[in-house]
Amino acid sequence: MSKLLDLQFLAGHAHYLLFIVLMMTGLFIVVDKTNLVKKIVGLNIFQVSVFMFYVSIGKVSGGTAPIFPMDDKYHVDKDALLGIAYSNPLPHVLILTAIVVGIATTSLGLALIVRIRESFDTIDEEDILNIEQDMTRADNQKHGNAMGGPA
Amino acid sequence: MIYHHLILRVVTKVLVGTIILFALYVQFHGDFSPGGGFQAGVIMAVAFIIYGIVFGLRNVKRVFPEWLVHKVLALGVLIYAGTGIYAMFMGYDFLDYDALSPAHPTSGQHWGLLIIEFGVGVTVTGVMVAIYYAFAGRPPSISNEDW
Amino acid sequence: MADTAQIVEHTARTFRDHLPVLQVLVPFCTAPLIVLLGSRRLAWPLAFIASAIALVISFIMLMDVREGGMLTYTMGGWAPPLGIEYRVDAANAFVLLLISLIGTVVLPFAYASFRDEIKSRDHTLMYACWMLCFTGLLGMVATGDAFNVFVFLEISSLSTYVLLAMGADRDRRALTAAYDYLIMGTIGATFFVIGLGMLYMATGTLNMADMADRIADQGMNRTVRSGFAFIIVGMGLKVAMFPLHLWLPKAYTFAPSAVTVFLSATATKAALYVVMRFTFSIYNPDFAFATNTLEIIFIPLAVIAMFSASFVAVFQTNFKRMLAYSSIAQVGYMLLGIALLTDTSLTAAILHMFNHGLTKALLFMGVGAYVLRANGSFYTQIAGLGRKMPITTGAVVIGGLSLIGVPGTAGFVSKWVLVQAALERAPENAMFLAIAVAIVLSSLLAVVYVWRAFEVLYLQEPDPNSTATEAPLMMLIPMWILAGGCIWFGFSTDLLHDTAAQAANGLLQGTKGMMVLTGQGGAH
Amino acid sequence: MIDTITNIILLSMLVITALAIVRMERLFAVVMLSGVFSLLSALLFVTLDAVDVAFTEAAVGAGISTVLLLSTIALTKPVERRPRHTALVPFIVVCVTGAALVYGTLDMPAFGDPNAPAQIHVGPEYLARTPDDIDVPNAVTAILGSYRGFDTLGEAAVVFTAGIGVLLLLSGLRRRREDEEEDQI
Repeated sequence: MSKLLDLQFLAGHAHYLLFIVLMMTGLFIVVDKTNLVKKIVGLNIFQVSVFMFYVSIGKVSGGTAPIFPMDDKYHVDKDALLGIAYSNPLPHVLILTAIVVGIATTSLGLALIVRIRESFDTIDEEDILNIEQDMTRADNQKHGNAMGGPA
Repeated sequence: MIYHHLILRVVTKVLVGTIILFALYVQFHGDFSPGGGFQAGVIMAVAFIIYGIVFGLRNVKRVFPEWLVHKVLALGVLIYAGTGIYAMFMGYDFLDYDALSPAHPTSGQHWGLLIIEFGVGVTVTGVMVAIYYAFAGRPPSISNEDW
Repeated sequence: MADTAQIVEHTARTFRDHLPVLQVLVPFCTAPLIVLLGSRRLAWPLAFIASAIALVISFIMLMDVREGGMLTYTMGGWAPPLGIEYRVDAANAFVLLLISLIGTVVLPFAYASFRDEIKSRDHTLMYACWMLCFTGLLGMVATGDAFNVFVFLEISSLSTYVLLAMGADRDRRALTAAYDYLIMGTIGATFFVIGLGMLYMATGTLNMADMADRIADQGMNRTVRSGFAFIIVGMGLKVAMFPLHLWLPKAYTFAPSAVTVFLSATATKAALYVVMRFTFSIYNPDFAFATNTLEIIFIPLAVIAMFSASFVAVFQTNFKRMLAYSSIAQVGYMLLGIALLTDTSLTAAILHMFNHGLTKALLFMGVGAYVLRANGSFYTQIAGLGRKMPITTGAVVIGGLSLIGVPGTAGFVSKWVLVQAALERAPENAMFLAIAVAIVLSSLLAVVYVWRAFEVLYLQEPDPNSTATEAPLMMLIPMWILAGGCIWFGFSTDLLHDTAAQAANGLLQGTKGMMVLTGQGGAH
Repeated sequence: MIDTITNIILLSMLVITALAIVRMERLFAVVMLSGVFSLLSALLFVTLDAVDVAFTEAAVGAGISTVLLLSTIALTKPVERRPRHTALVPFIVVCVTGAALVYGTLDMPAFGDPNAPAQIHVGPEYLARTPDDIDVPNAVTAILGSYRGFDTLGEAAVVFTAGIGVLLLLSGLRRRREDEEEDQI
């Protein structure tokens, strides 16, 4: 733990620590808030900060975006290529996939929220829990006496 | 409702064309500049969504009918997988674009990238427009005032 | 155009070489095809043919790798560290066979069950979503690339959330169950991505074999350890490991019956396979770190799961919810098999995955038949159905006996091997003897809740105005296929046991097994 | 030097936006702030040399997800109720996860370190081989489409699954004949 205190380590890892703060804010919103739409927004923040963490892995200080110079015949100009330092393109590819997965999950979550509001008439988790407890209590009354009393 | 949004209607008429043009640019310049199938698909869908918001769902459904959206949705994925299967029939590995022009492997790669980016763009456009139709089709529960 | 057109001499790939990718590709292309055609009549046949083809392919692949070989397939023709690679050895061929077998057998049942529970307007999309879930599970298990596991995990998870939510036509609580599973599943998948990011940061590669060897050289630094922890927690959510299982009872109870049948037998098994693959093939267990942590964390969790879930299952009034809780307990057995870290214990875990898959699919199919005929699965609704639906209940009895682990059924074989594994390590310290006793004791709990169901089905008077008649043939045939499977694998155990043993030592070889065999694999 | 300053500014604005989202009650403001959060992250991606990702994050994160969130709020209730439970347990869960993450960062290579494992092993091979194998200026598209093309196929399937899922949940599959009948009435 003493590593956390020396300045040189902090300078190099400040970005990661800030990304972790963002991730934890997103996770807190998801875990703490009871409004269903707010949870989806929290999930978005959690995922976007994970993407930032990923992309910061590939960053090379002094490197530029991994797009090569073009010659007039629209091919890669191989000799102009040598002098330039590039950032690592692999995390970018992974994050393009992850962003799309994020938007897919968001749209499904929101579609579920619309259906939940239409059948439960509320999008607050605590109200939904009460409604569901009443439903299970009603089930137990109706079906509980199969084996000597309800669960 | 349509008649007193005059400014919006005029601006949208101008905007929709350029948005679609920009989407096609992003689609087919994915190899040279940042961009590609996903961004192009989203931007193309945004063009339809803006038109739908301003001119109403019925008009945009006359332009891009719902059953066509659901066909386009499935077509893009099949275009992508079809390129891979074509490579398999030519004796190469799945998704090996050298198969598209065995004589010049790099031009095969160019063709491959172009086709799969197009497939992805088609699917993403279809999905985003289908999702917008699904959400816009439901009756809103709150009036415009109390946002 | 390119000046030096270097025509690379290319060895054409034969059909047999394409098998690993065809396993995932056939169901993959069926889903958009079903949506493209959009016809309700064609959806089910297409889905069934695709599952049958996938089953045949997985059987052929299993026969190829039974002797310890390994099929490799490079996507796009790029060599592993650069491109994505499929790597099929005995372990994942076995799980692929289980998933395809359950997928194919359950589809006829799904046809009859969907007609009763789902509006006919949605049937086309339901089968498309079913095929996507099937593809996601197959892709998750077959791949040899770490990030590819995440992509196909998401495909199967997203389609699972939708399939669960379609139970809302019968009970609106399916929507909240699907929503809760979506939130927990997405947090789990994001933990998996964080763990993967840390692994990528420490090793620089995404190919599992390459990653395994670089971890073996570098040894365990703190980033690799916390990456391992995040991956286990992320996949633990999908496996419904003890503290992370809260989504499972609601999800399985309110989902359409056919969906519960398919998910209960395959989804947790695929996630469990990924846990095994990461624990044994990437984090080689003979590292000091991996050994004691697995024992300290997994064993208590598994034992608690076995007892608490079985205990709660005893008091349920709904047959379907009782089976859901028993699934959590059975996952505890499999985790125990992993945590004991010996060859026989891993064989027991893999065997139990297969046997439990058959048993649980059979039991949930019985529930589906009761829901079809008695419009519910509460004990009061299915009271006395043993007399009205003798053939269905006969199959359910065989499933129940296999769930308990009565000798002569498949369930007994895997529990017996698990007890043997625990006793093998008993001389080390008394804890393992206690574990062996715990396994037997929790099986007694299983006797209680299974017997309670039998007692309701047979010894209670059916309410007079119930119109329950025998389940349709489309439901009976799959049920009796699986019931026959439970019995057959209960007696002739060598086929399954040898394959599971081969899979176990393939996994336990850890990193050395991965890179060394690359040469022998596919025809390069 | 200018890079680190812009990074620090962007990151602090991101943290402020995230904390504001935690505090906000009105959902409309929360959705707008989440759009702001996505755009700020797109800016940060540009400074981290991930131009493709910035483009996608801006188009998808700020664009489509805001539209979807707003249309969901139009179909649901706009104001959030204050949760009755205390925020202690979630806070503990978050702190434990945060501690595990910080424990993970102890052995991580420094930010932007050119000889980190990720920058030595597979990354440079992609950069070296793309001009010869695929000869496409945008290396990210080359890797996305060809080297790791199967990932992108899976990604297209994820989008396809989301599309089918929303159709199943909300509107159902439209077929040509049904549309004609619908237009007649």
